Amino acid sequence: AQGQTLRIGLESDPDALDPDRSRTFVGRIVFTALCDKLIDVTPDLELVPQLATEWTVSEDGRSVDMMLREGVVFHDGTPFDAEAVKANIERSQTLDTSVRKSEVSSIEEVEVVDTHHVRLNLSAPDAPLLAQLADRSGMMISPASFDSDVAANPVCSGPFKFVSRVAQDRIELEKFEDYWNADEISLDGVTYLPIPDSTVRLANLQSGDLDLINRLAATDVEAVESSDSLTYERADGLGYQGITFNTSNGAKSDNPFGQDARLRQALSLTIDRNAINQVVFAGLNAPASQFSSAVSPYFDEAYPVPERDVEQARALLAEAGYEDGLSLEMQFPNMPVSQQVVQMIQAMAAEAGIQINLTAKEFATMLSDQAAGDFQASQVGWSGRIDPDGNIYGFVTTGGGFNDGKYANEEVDRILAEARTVSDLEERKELYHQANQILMEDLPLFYLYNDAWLYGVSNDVEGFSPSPDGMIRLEGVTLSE
Amino acid sequence: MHSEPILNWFTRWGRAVTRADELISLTDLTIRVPGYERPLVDGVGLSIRRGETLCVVGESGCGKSLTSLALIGLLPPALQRGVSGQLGFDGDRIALDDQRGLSRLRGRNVGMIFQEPMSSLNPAHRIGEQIAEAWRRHNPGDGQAQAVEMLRRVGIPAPERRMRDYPHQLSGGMRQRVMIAMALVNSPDLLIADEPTTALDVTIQAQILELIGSLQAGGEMGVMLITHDLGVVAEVATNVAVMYAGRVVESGPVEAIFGDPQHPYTIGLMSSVPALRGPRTRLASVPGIVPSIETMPPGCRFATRCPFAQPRCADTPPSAEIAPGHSVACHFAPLDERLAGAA
Amino acid sequence: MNEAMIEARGLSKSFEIGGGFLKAPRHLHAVDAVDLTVARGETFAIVGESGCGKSTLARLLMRLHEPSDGSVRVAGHEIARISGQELRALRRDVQFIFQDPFSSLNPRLTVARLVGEPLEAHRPELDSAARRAEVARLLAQVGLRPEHMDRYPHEFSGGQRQRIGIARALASGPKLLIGDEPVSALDVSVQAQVVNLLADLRDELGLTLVVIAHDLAVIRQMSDRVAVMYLGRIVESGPTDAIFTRPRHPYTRALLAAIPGPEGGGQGASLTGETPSPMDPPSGCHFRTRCPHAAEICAGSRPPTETSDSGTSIACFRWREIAEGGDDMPPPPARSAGAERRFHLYRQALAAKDKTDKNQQEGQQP
Amino acid sequence: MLSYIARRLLVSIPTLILVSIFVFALQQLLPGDPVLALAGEDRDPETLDRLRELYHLNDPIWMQYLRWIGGVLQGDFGQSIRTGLPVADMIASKLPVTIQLAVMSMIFAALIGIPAGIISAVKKGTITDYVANIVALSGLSLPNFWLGIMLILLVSVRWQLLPASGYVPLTEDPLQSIRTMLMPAFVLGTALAASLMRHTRSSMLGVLRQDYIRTARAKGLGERTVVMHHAFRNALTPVVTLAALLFGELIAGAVLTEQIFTIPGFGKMVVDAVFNRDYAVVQGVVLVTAMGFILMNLVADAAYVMLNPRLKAG
Amino acid sequence: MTEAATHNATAAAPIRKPRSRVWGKLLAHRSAMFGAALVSVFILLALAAPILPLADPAAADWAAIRQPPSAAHWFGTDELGRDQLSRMIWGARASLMAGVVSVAIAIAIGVPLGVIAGYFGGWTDAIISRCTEALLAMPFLILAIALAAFLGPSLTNAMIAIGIAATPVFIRLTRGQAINVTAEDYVESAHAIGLSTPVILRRYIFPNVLPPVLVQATLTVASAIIAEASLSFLGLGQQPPAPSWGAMLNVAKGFMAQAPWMAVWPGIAIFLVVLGFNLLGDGLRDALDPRED
Ligand SMILES: Nc1ncnc2c1ncn2[C@@H]1O[C@H](COP(=O)(O)OP(=O)(O)OP(=O)(O)O)[C@@H](O)[C@H]1O
Ligand SMILES: Nc1ncnc2c1ncn2[C@@H]1O[C@H](COP(=O)(O)OP(=O)(O)OP(=O)(O)O)[C@@H](O)[C@H]1O
Ligand SMILES: [Mg+2]
Ligand SMILES: [Mg+2]
Ligand code: NI
Repeated sequence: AQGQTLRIGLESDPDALDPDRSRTFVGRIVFTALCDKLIDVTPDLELVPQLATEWTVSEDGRSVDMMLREGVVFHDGTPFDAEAVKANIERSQTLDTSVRKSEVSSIEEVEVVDTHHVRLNLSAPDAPLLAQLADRSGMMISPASFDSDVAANPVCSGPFKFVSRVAQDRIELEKFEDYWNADEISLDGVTYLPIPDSTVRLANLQSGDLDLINRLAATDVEAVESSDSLTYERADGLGYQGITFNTSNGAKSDNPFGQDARLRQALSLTIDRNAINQVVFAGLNAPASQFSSAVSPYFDEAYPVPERDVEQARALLAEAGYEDGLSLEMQFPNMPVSQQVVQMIQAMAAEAGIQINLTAKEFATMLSDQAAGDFQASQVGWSGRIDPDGNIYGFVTTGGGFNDGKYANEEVDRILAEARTVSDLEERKELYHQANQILMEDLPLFYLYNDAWLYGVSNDVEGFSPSPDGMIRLEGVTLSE
Repeated sequence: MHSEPILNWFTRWGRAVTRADELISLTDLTIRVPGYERPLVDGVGLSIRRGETLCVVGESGCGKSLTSLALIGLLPPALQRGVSGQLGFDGDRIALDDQRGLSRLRGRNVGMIFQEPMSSLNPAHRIGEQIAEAWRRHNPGDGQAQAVEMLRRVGIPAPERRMRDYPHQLSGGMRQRVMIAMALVNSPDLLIADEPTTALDVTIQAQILELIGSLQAGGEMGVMLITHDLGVVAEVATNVAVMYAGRVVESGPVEAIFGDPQHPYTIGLMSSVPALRGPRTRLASVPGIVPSIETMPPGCRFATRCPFAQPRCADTPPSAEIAPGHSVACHFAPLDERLAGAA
Repeated sequence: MNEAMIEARGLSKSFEIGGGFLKAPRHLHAVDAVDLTVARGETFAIVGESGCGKSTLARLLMRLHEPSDGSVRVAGHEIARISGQELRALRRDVQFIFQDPFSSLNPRLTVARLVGEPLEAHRPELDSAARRAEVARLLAQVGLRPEHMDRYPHEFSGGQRQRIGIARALASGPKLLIGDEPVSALDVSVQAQVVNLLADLRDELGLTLVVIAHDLAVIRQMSDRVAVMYLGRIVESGPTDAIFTRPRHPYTRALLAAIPGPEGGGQGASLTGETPSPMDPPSGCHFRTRCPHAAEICAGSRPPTETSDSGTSIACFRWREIAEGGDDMPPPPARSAGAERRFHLYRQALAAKDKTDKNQQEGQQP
Repeated sequence: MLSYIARRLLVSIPTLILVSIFVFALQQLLPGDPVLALAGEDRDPETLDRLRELYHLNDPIWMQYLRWIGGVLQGDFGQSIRTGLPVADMIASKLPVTIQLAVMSMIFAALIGIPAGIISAVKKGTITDYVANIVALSGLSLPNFWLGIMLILLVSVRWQLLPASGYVPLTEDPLQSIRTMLMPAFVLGTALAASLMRHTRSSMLGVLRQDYIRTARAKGLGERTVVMHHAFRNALTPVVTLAALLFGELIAGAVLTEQIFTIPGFGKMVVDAVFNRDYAVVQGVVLVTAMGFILMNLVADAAYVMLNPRLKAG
Repeated sequence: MTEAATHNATAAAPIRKPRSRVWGKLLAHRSAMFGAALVSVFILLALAAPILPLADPAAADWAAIRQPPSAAHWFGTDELGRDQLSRMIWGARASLMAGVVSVAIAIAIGVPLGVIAGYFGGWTDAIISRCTEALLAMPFLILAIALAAFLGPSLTNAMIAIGIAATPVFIRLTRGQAINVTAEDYVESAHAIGLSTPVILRRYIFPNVLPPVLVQATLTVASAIIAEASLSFLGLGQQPPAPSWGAMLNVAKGFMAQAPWMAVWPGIAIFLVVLGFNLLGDGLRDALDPRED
């Protein structure tokens, strides 16, 4: 099959196409084709070389040596070398509008050892750093383009180069002929089209206007399966949906659920996670019990998905002094899927005597209300990161960016901080399991399910395989007439 | 019959023409409104001869306009469905519910001028075009020349230039002249003028009436002039038809109507008009108001207001010809003899 | 006491037309330096073509418009700058009858309400029962029945509505009644009813009447004195009989001449041309563009008002010359004997019927 | 005429200033922190603070307003916080899309609404009239988004006749461009068609009652000439005026239609921006829309004057 | 008194009242009656919802989600297995309420402002008119979305938002009407007899500006119902588990292919009610228009 342009339907329009400024998940999908990173991730969540061919972390964890791939050029022809890496990391650290600063804050200095060898000198051991370098912090843009408006015309070194973007309509990329791994790429180009409505997205796939759609609705899988010209692809994801409680953020935390972990436990026990998965997601997601997805090496086997147990929930309520039941305010984003999920939870909790009052909130409002502590419980989600740190640290440590309930537990803070400095897998696992144990007891937030990544794919597309990180990798993907 | 000064008056206006050929005759025009027992216009008959002017007078709402509209088939649709009667035109007979037959007369044989000069011209078209269009409809050629000529005849200065004016650029009197030009561009046999001067000032009214008179003078055109101004009637009429509540109650030559009024309504109407000269006396009005269509008495429609009314007025009075051409629909006509005792 | 009821001096009103943002408005002098005196108890008429400023003048007299210039004294009080209590007092003493009986009554109020409103405003001491009684009295005064009180205006004929309007105007007990074409919208026969009613009321209540009309016959029937207006100015004024028998101003003459019918001037259209736009009237004498007697002098300045021997005031440079050449109006045509006899019969029958009706009515009422 | 337009433009300045104030008030009204909304999954507190500082979000609102309006006066509408692109560029790139949609909808609306209005006025009180009325009102009564999705499912998915969504610039491929716009324009147009039909009808009814129509008939003109030449000409004036004003409604209607058909126009941009609290974009779009609305009012008035000889001369 | 007077008084014309004439015209207006019938049916259903033998609109049955219409569920079930018929009828309450309440809000704010602007003119008018124009210049739905987002998603807030967004139209309409009415002779006559401004506003201006407002109101009810549906479609309207047609559509749009009945019923219901109000409004307009006969 000759190379052609692949049309991909995304669920929303990416924000700034500048790795240092990008904040959206869909943005990362586009970057996957546009910008190579120092490190890549396999479907098994192992870190593998991309622009860096090998790396070693020093014994004390305070420096990382990286050997760089030779013969790589940016889309504008600028060669990729150690200076470029240095420039990029410094840009991430210093650019006014950079949102990467905290991710690379541990790097004290980028030392150019020779043209294809850099050494990152760290202020302290930073285990998640490599994972960050496998994401936007590790994306390299041509230093020659720094002075221009990067978002308007990003110049990277990925398999495809930027052609044009019409906000809210399309992002067009074309094959980069001088790509170091050009053999793997057979498409001539790729176009991303943001189409928020999943029905319309699917309709476009069905009508042949798209070749591949991201975020196929679980309930639409049946339609795709029954079609002769379409298939669907699925990968277990790292992201989750859960319910977080306000334990000590302002006056609203002063409610039974905020103050008594037993009540949170009880609520969790009333929920039939499988039923939710079946009813709302046609059984395609994975019920969740903890911050690590089952596909992650850090998954804690000790905490399987809890079975629904209304009796026990009632017992816990009684123990906490609420045998006659009590009520809880819960906010959720005003999207149909969330709405279905919380309505099911509402019905299930009612059976145990917990009356949930639902408040839908428009997403932006919900975020700020949450940050301001204006909630008792909130239905929240997270798209998932490959490193466990990214999935838990900010959520439960004191002062963490996502810790809207202001849960504070010194022990947890200590363990998670320590886990950041340990590079050995088993050792880290142990630490995260320790933290998990405390969290499962305190339950400042509990988990409902892990999103599966669902894709609708035209039969013309071959070679596409989804990954748990939700990125659409185009190596080996072909498109026939 | 009457004193000299009035006669002088009546002969002032090209009345010498006495051609006897009847131009139109309307017989038994009846207009019914769905849902009402009594017709709105009841058995109206009129006739106009070439060169003559028939004035139709009566209170507001007595059916003058409806009569004229029925004549050319332009009643509102709701009323058009309830129309019956015959129109004799130049020898042809046309049923009044035959819209087609009537529409053939419009513009060519019958020209019409309406009361409101302000709203009767299309504001979006130039006046020259509006006149020319009337010509074009019935004749070959573009009608521009004819339009200019007509404007000149109705006394509009610089007609070539005025052709390009829009109606709003003209004063009321000028517009009424344009209306007349438009109605007469095809030299119709009959001109119907429905209160053509009510909206105008006296001085302008005089100009317009004079114009109509002069356009008619010496020609063969018949004019039907609707008005409720008895002064105007006296000034221009050859014949008069007095209408009350949808019926013609009295008709005849103008001399007869003014000199020898017979119907109590005609008398009441005339005595309601204040005099311009002579001693000022209290006005003798027509008491009461016109009954509405629902409460219309079955017999003489004027009975509810008539000071002479007697029980027999419950029957429809016959229209008696008490002098040649002078008909009155009253049980007591001729009035003097019948009521002499009562007085 | 024969003091003046109304005294207007140099009364003017100009409207701003069409102006707006960044565009100077044009001025329309609807009433232009009018002098006017109306004696107590008399009926004063204003006549003129449409748009000559009659209504504006009438409105100025009761402060429905603010004058641009000049002064008005009503019963000796300057009304230019009054407000509040005094304005209310003025509104009590001076009342207005509107031209159109159909549009001048709020369609949503009952007759009792409509006639009761001025009582509410000007005689707040009346309680509602007393007010109703008063309304009944007023209705009777204008020849309506008290039973009509709870009906709405649309349930009445034009003449009856005009009566409601008159009752309303009488409610506050005015001394001066201004009628802006009170009968123009009415049919001849109804017009006669209202003309008679106004005459009766004037006699019974001793009112001063200012009546505006464009029908000269009506004016003659009703008024003691007349003012003739042309483009915002009074061109001739004086005792009614004097004006009608011996008009002096060319415009008055033309007006009378233009009246159609045997009684009219009998000269048909003696004027040519149309009324100039009040927005830019001719210089000097406004009438000169249509005047058959216009001379050079007429374009120069506004003609002064001069008094004739018959007691009329004329604003014309050439009135003396014209009057010399002109005659009095022709004598009235006689009616035929037959017509005269019938009219007599009719009047008699009417009077007889009226009497029986009245007896019946009184018999019914306890 | 020119001075009239100039005057009208001057008069619209206070309106525009008010609009700009209202839009800004909106920013104050709307809950939710733009930076937080945009932070998405990178919510480092320090970064947030820095961004707030960067976008002057900590300044008093009047200072933000003055800064913004100062920029607007120089043609600088600021930068989208979300995409980092200049708002002026974003607006410039969406304008042709929305205009194309609006024009095509208007054409649909006029093609359906005006003839239907004329027919139902002429046939007033007949079955034709009732049917025309009900059909026209159907367009108004069906929610746009519902009709839109139904059409996509039928026309694009079932019959595969037209593209389900998206946009192709007219300059790139005119045919395809029109094809993609056909359904959304139809959906939007049907709603407007009802308005146009109703107004055409009542305007025609009003005109048909006029004295000059009776005059035209009295001249002996045929019914066709009377209706088209005399009545419609005059009835058109208010309809044209209305049509111009409907463009305003169109933009509002476009909000959902663009959302459904994923057309990158104003409507979609502004809704997304509201939800993302991308104020610079909201402000820019609403201001430009308001200008468009005012311009359309002006066009409507001008059309009114042009079609009205009475006013044209004066 | 005069002869004329007494006779006249006896013969008061038995003209029918305009109000009854309006009623008569309305009753004779076929499409208006059709519209009224549509609206009444839905209003009755909405009112009768509690006493009708309906399933609990919130009772989910997870074993029977998205079932097509059947004997058990005439209109099928929704994404959580709730009875669609029951939700439709209960949802009518929210949708009709949204229409009526938001219009009531718009009238309550718009009419007094419009009357004031139209009657007093000058600066008052200039200020009110400029603001109205500015609000009108902002797209209705955008305004409603922003307001709804500001107030937070709920039916009440959606009604408030729609009401406020619809207000400028009423201000404008009332203002124009008030200017006309102020120029009426009977208002001048009220001045002439010396009535005070509040009395004139209350008795003269206000009642006479109402008829066109009434017509506009019915038409706006129609748009408001659509607007509520649109806001619900964007998730800013009625909140779960309570049903409203718009909210039902919002969910249903995700299942247009698998469970089209979920979208069809509320779509048709909205269509019928809105059509009903539109027809009614048009009929009212015709009936109130004295020129139409
Ligand atoms: N379409 C209609 N339906 C019912 N009645 C009507 C209709 N048109 C007119 N009428 C009635 O018919 C009667 C006669 O009306 P017409 O217009 O002929 O009166 P007119 O004598 O010309 O009065 P005017 O002097 O006021 O013009 C009036 O009472 C009027 O109310
Ligand atoms: N409120 C106003 N604003 C602007 N011009 C006005 C106003 N009122 C009257 N005019 C103008 O002033 C002039 C005199 O008007 P007015 O109403 O006093 O005339 P009139 O003699 O009463 O006429 P008619 O016999 O038609 O009632 C007219 O040209 C009129 O157009
Ligand atoms: Mg008539
Ligand atoms: Mg007047
Ligand atoms: Ni008497």
